[in-house]
Amino acid sequence: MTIPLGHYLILAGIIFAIGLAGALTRKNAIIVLIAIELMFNAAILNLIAFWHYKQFAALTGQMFAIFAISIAAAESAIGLALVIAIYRHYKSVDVDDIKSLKG
Amino acid sequence: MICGNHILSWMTFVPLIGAALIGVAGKSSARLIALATSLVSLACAVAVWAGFDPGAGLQFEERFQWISILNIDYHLGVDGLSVTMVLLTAIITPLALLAHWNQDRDEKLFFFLFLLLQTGMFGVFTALNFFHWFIFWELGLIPMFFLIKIWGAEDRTYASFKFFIYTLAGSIGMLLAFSFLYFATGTFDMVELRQLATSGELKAKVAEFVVGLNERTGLGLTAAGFTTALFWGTFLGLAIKVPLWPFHTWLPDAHTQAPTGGSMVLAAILLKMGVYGFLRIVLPIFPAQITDNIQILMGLSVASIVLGAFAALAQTDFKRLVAYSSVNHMGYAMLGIFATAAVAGPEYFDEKSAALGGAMLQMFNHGISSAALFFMVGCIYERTHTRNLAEFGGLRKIMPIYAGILGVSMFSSLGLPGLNGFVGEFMVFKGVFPISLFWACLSMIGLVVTGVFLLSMMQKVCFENLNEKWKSLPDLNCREIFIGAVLMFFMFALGVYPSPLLDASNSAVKGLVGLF
Amino acid sequence: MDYAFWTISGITVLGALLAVTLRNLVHCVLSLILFFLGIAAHYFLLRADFIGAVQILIYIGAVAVLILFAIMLTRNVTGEAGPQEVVGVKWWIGSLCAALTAGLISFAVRADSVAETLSPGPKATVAVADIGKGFVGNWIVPFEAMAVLLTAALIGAVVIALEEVRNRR
Amino acid sequence: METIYQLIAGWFAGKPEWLPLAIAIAVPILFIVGVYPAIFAYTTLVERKALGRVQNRYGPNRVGRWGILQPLADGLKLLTKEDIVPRDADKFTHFLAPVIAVIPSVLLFAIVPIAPGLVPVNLNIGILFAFAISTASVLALFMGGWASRNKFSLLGAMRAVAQVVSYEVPMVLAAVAVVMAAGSLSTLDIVKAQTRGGLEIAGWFVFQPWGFVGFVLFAIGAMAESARTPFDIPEAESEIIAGYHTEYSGFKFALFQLGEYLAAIAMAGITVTMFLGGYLGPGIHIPYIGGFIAAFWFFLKLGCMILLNIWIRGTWPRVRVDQLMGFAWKVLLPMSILNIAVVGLWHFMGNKVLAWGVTAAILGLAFVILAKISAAGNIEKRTYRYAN
Amino acid sequence: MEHLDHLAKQQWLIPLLPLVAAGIQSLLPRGKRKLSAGICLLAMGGACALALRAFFATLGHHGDEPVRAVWNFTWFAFGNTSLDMGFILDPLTAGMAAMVSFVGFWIFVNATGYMHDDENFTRFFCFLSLFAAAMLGMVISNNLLLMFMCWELVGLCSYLLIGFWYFKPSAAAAMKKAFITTRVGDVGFFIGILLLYWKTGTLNLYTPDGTGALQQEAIAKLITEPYFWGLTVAGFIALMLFIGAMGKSAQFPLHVWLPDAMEGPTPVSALIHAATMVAAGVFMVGRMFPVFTASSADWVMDFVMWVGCITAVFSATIAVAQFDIKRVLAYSTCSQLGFMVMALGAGGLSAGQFHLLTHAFFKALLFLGSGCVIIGTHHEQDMRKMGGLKKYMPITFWCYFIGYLALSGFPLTAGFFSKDEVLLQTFYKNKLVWGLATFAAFLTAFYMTRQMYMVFAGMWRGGDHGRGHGHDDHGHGHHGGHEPHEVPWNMWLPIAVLSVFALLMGWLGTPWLKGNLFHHYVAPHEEAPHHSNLVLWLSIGVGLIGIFLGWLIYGRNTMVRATDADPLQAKLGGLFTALNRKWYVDEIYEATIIRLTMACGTLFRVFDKLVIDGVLHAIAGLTKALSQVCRWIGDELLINGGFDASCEGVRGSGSLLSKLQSGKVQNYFAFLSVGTIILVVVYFFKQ
Repeated sequence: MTIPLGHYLILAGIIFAIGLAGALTRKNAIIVLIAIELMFNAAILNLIAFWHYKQFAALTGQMFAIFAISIAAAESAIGLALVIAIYRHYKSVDVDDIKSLKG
Repeated sequence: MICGNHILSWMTFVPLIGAALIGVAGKSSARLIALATSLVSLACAVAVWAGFDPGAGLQFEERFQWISILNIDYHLGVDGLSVTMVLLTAIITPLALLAHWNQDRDEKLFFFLFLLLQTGMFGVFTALNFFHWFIFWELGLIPMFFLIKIWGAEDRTYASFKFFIYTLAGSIGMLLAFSFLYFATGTFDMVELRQLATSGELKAKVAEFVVGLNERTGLGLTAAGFTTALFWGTFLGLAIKVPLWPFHTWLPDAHTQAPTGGSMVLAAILLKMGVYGFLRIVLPIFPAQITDNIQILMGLSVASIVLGAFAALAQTDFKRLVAYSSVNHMGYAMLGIFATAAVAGPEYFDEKSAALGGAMLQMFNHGISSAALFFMVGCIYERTHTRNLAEFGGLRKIMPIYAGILGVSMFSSLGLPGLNGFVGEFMVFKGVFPISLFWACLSMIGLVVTGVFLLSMMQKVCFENLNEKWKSLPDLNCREIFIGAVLMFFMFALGVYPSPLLDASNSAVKGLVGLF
Repeated sequence: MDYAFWTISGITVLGALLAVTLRNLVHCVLSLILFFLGIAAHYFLLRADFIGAVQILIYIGAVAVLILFAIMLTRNVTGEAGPQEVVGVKWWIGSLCAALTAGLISFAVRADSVAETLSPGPKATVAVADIGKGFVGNWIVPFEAMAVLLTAALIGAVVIALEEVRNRR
Repeated sequence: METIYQLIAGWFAGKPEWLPLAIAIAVPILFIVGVYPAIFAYTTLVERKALGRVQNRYGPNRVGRWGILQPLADGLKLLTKEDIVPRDADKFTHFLAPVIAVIPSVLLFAIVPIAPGLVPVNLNIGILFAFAISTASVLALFMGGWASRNKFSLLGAMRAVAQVVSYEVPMVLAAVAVVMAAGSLSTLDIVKAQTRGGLEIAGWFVFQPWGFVGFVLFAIGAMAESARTPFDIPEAESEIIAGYHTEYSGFKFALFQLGEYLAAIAMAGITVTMFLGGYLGPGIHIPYIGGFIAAFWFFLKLGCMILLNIWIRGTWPRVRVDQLMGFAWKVLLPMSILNIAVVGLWHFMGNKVLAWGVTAAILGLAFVILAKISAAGNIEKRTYRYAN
Repeated sequence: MEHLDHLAKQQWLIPLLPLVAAGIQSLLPRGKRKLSAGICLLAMGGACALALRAFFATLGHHGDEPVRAVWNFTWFAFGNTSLDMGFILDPLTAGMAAMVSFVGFWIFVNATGYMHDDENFTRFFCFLSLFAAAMLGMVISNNLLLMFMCWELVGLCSYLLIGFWYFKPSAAAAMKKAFITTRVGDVGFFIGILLLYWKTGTLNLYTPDGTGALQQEAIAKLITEPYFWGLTVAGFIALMLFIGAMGKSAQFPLHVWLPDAMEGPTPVSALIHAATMVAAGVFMVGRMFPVFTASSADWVMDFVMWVGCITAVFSATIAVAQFDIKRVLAYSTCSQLGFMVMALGAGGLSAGQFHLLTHAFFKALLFLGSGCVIIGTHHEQDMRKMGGLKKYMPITFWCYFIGYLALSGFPLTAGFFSKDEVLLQTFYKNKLVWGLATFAAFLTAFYMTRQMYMVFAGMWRGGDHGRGHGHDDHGHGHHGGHEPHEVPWNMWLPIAVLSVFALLMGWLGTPWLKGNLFHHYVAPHEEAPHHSNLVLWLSIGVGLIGIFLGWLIYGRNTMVRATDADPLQAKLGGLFTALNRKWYVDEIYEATIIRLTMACGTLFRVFDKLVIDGVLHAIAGLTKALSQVCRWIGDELLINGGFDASCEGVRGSGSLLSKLQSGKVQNYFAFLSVGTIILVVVYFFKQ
């Protein structure tokens, strides 16, 4: 039990960075979504870690995590539905192809 | 009661909620929502009617500060003057909606506007503060403009703009007059203004204001002249709405071009807003000015009656004819109202009450019978797409129910005893006759000519030879019969037993008569 | 427990890395599942059993499956015929951003003495029943809001995904 | 685990601290790994015999008396068969899939109590854990189907995933009812909650209206989850050969079978635990042998559930894909949601006799209505185009 | 009297029965003819029974105080007062109600035959019942307003029934004409009511406490105040009321609608336009007699008398030259109404009312008889195409003959006695009027003889008439050329019954039995005129001369062909044409009043269009023009110019910036990330 809180935070940071990199670089929309899930999970991991280290008796951390997970689930459902809809429309899941909003 | 003390607010704003619902609902449910909403309003109005105590003054009052810096309250209430109008509005609107049950073009917008209109109408009849009274007054204008503009007949653009701009121009005079009154007295509240006017403080305050105005502007105004100007400003706004001759020419155009339900509401309720304004505002606040100009005013009323009837006689357009009949009928109501102010003193108290009560009754009656007539015109227009009287004829053979309802409505409008129109006219004449024999006898010409043009209309539409073109026209369907039946019920009921309406308005009428 | 932490962290980071770098989409998802498992394991380690179970139930049982379905529905059945990945400007910018983020977070955490030294509190877990009571107690409003959100998401997802099917009919 | 630890902790006084712990951990693992696969093995035999009876034939009777050694022979055969991997297959995943298929199934047994206090791991999130784990089993099916590079396999895999995900929902909701009634997620607590007035039978949840409905829902869900007939759409041989394990042979195939059967048995165990009173039965409180009697009851009930499964498999036709999904979403789901509400009603009604009647009436009515609705328009008169 | 009070309270039941019947009829489907007729006859019979009960209750009171019972109630309240209504039972009412319901009942019976083939049978009976209800309501009302309301409703029914065959343009025009013409009179009536209301404060005619409008107190008030045209208020009110009566009872200037009203079905003509409704005016004058006679200084009564006299002579002359069987009777009705009015004007309430009663019976008889003739000859109305019907329709002929005798004033028939009474009344009032009236009586006998000969004598001329003259008005398909036939029993029975009354009713008012019974009944306080042999013999004489002259011209050599000219035409020449065209009254009206009205209409319509709208459009145009000027100078030049330039600048910079918007989500995300990183870095290094 010598792992300090900082380790978890850095772990979450690394995962977040990996997710960010994926989201910024990959062209496949589904991968982008996966990357976003990574970032979500990193954030939730932080929540649990803080709960574990700071607010042990209180429920807040867990509650927050549960809500975050629910939101993430909803987000991914909508996101994937969008991807499918976009695919039907553009016949592509390449995020670079989807640029109708170009100014 | 669920609505508690806010039943008037509920009644007024439920249509607004309904309008919002229509905004988010689907096309097919728009009409259901609209009908349901107006029925809710009707239920509120019936509750108000049922709970209305004829002996008491203002009831169901709601009052709280709204814009405190301007001393403007949100003030609602009904008394004998408005309760019948509220009931009329609540009855006519669902029927007008039903008349458009099969509306198939932009129905969402249509019903939305209709409900907005209903809110405006209710608002005018319940508001006791000029500020939001005026808002509602204009709110009644805008939806109607669009109703005419979008769903009107062939000349709708002209008619709608004429209607809108004319009425708006009138309103401006009224607004100006009230702004000055506000500057002089510091209140927009009609009840307070009435009290001020009764106690004579208004006169003093206006005089004070005029002195101040003269100092600031260097004009040489007199208090009396200034008040008279205010009176004419208000008069203009209301007279255009009524409409009094010669401000009436928007009416035939607007009525003719409006869609059926629009015409129904326009004739049945919007015109009443003007008359109601006279009762609510002009009589209590400007009694002296009316009395000063009484011959002009009565002359205009009689001109409305006689000239309106004559003009109707020369019409070839079915709807226009009915529209002119509205000018004619509103003339009776105005005659009754002005008769109240024609002589001072308590001598003719009963006659004045008869005239004013008759005017109130006439307003309600005209609401019922003109709605029925316009609805009848709408029914036939929907089937034939023409309003030219010359093209009809003999419709009674193929459409007996239509002819029956048209006949009853026509006779109601004509003032046949036993139907509602008669009692109101009789009472107006009963009151006016002793007060002003000259104008009463002159307006009798109108009685005859009214008969002539209505009967000619009936003859041209329902009798004589059937135009072969219309051989296979269907008779009214159940929905239309229902609308007609409801209106006919009121015609018969009020013709035989007008007591409820008269009793409801009697104390308010006596109060108004007592001002002179 | 140190070993457990390091092992699980390694698996987690590996899973995450593979998930965003592999060419084959299905492999990506499988790596993602690995990552999810790692996170769940972290939760168990942090004595948040319920969250761990929920993590598995939702992420592996639902989200991963959903992604798989999405992959299948976008016709890249094999997961290989996706867009061609290029190492271009975008790649560089993205990587740089990610590296900077990681660096900044590390820097921040390192600089913060509390985070670096704080040790876990007393060894106890939160009973599931308490969470349940929390849902219908203090957190009732967010809970209901969440319910609405999920319902909306469900309907929304169905509508978005079904739109063209309906049009076709 | 804790029970064993407490039991044996005294014996090892003075010995290293980790030893009793290690033993306490090892015993359940060994039990699970040893006993349940044996049950699996003989389940296959019983199944084949029973199916034979159903189909009016003998079933295996050559290897040993009554074919008693048949499972052993099967195992040997499979072990010695050639392991074929398709050329285009994703080899790693292809290999991984059967392994992963077994793991969740085995993990499921961790929360199934077989006697008072005797559960491999007494998790306070027990049931939730079971569902979390069982969801993971779909991954194996998907991996296997996808890695094979065979369109039938993939179809089977997708069917499996869709089916499992769909049936998971009513199943979880049916379990929620039980959890609500018991007030705990822990399996031990759930079993304990099923005693009433000192009687070990009367309190079984299955004897209450909502419990019965929940039982039926859960049993159906479990059956679909483990892809058994009549829900064996993912491996419907007449449509898609053998579904996701078309391209598997030898021991990998055996592992798939093992995983599937273990999952079915574990689900049966959970069903027993949640609805049929688990190990509860007359005589479990007798000193010394009470625990064994309890285990006996548990395994008896387990056997009955397995036999029920087999019976259904032998006698029911396979459902169509659209019927399958429609059934899950349109019948099971509303019923299970209603069931949850009914449990609440049950909980808050004081008079349980009255509550029994009322809840039974509500559920019965709902069932009738749902049956009417789902029957309406769905059933067409069948035309025998060629037979006439 | 208590019994009378009790009955007065039940008076409303009399009109209620037909009203209920009308209500039921209006909802009956078209096919239910038998049910419909049954209900109506039942209701009418019931009403008749009630009316007779009331009638008999009023008999036999010979005390000094008038036989009168009233029952009043409040209709509605306004101001501090209320409007009351009431019903009355007195001899006038009772006699009239009994007559209306009795004659009405038999006309109903006849109508079942006459309307037998009409598709709107139920509708017809609905209107007819409504009419009966309204008429009875008018009769029993103790309130001028209620009377006016029923009066108008009676008019409405007349309107509806005249236009019963609304698809005929002539019927449609006639219905409108009837309504509007009577409405002109009604305005006078209305003014009279208002004036009475104003001056007396009540519209109830009689009240138990003596405050009624016709009672001493009110009348005394009315005669003290002088009013217009040398009249007292009472006189003026009477004048106005009489104008109403003129409209309803078709007196001279307003008589034009009655002949046209013959467009309606014949039972309608009999019931409404001969027996009852047209008598309403006479009845009303009788009812309001106290007001008419209130002030002896007024010339109203003379006016009434002269109007009646002129109408009597004027219409009689027209009747001489008509060919339509119903029109002859219609003008005859006008003429007889003139007699009644004349009698009233001469101060003979009982004479007028008596003539009203007898006339109702024999004119109803004649109209129903003409209806029988029309049916018997298959809807033929032109007398020139009849002839010889005595042979074909004996029952009808004999009944008609009795009616003819009564109308011609043949001695000892009903008409003889009543007409004699009228002549006697005028004889003492004004000799000139008496002379004219006698002349009218002569004409009556003459034109009726003419009609009898044309219709019943000679030979059947229906077979050879030219198609061009066909009067196929009823749209029933033409049966011309068929032999005429006798009518069914339900048509001849009523005329048979009525003929009995036409023959014998006069004995009620004969001066020869112990005083004039009717006079004592209706107006016990009125002084009966002395009997005058001169009047009596002259009256008999002119009647016989008229008949003789008729025989001379028409009886000696009857018409042979339908196209033959009228023998009288040759003798009178242009005068005959003028008579035939009704003295061109309609044409004069057409040229003056109607044209004036329409011109007014057009004028005001055009006034609206041109002047009022013109002013409006001018204002609108001016505003528009002003706005155009503002637009050109202010907006277009200055504001728009400057604004456009700045807009261009904004647009240019915008297009530059829009390059940043690539539409790719990852770019945005990258911006976001970079921005965040920069912010965080800045945050760190700021600390």
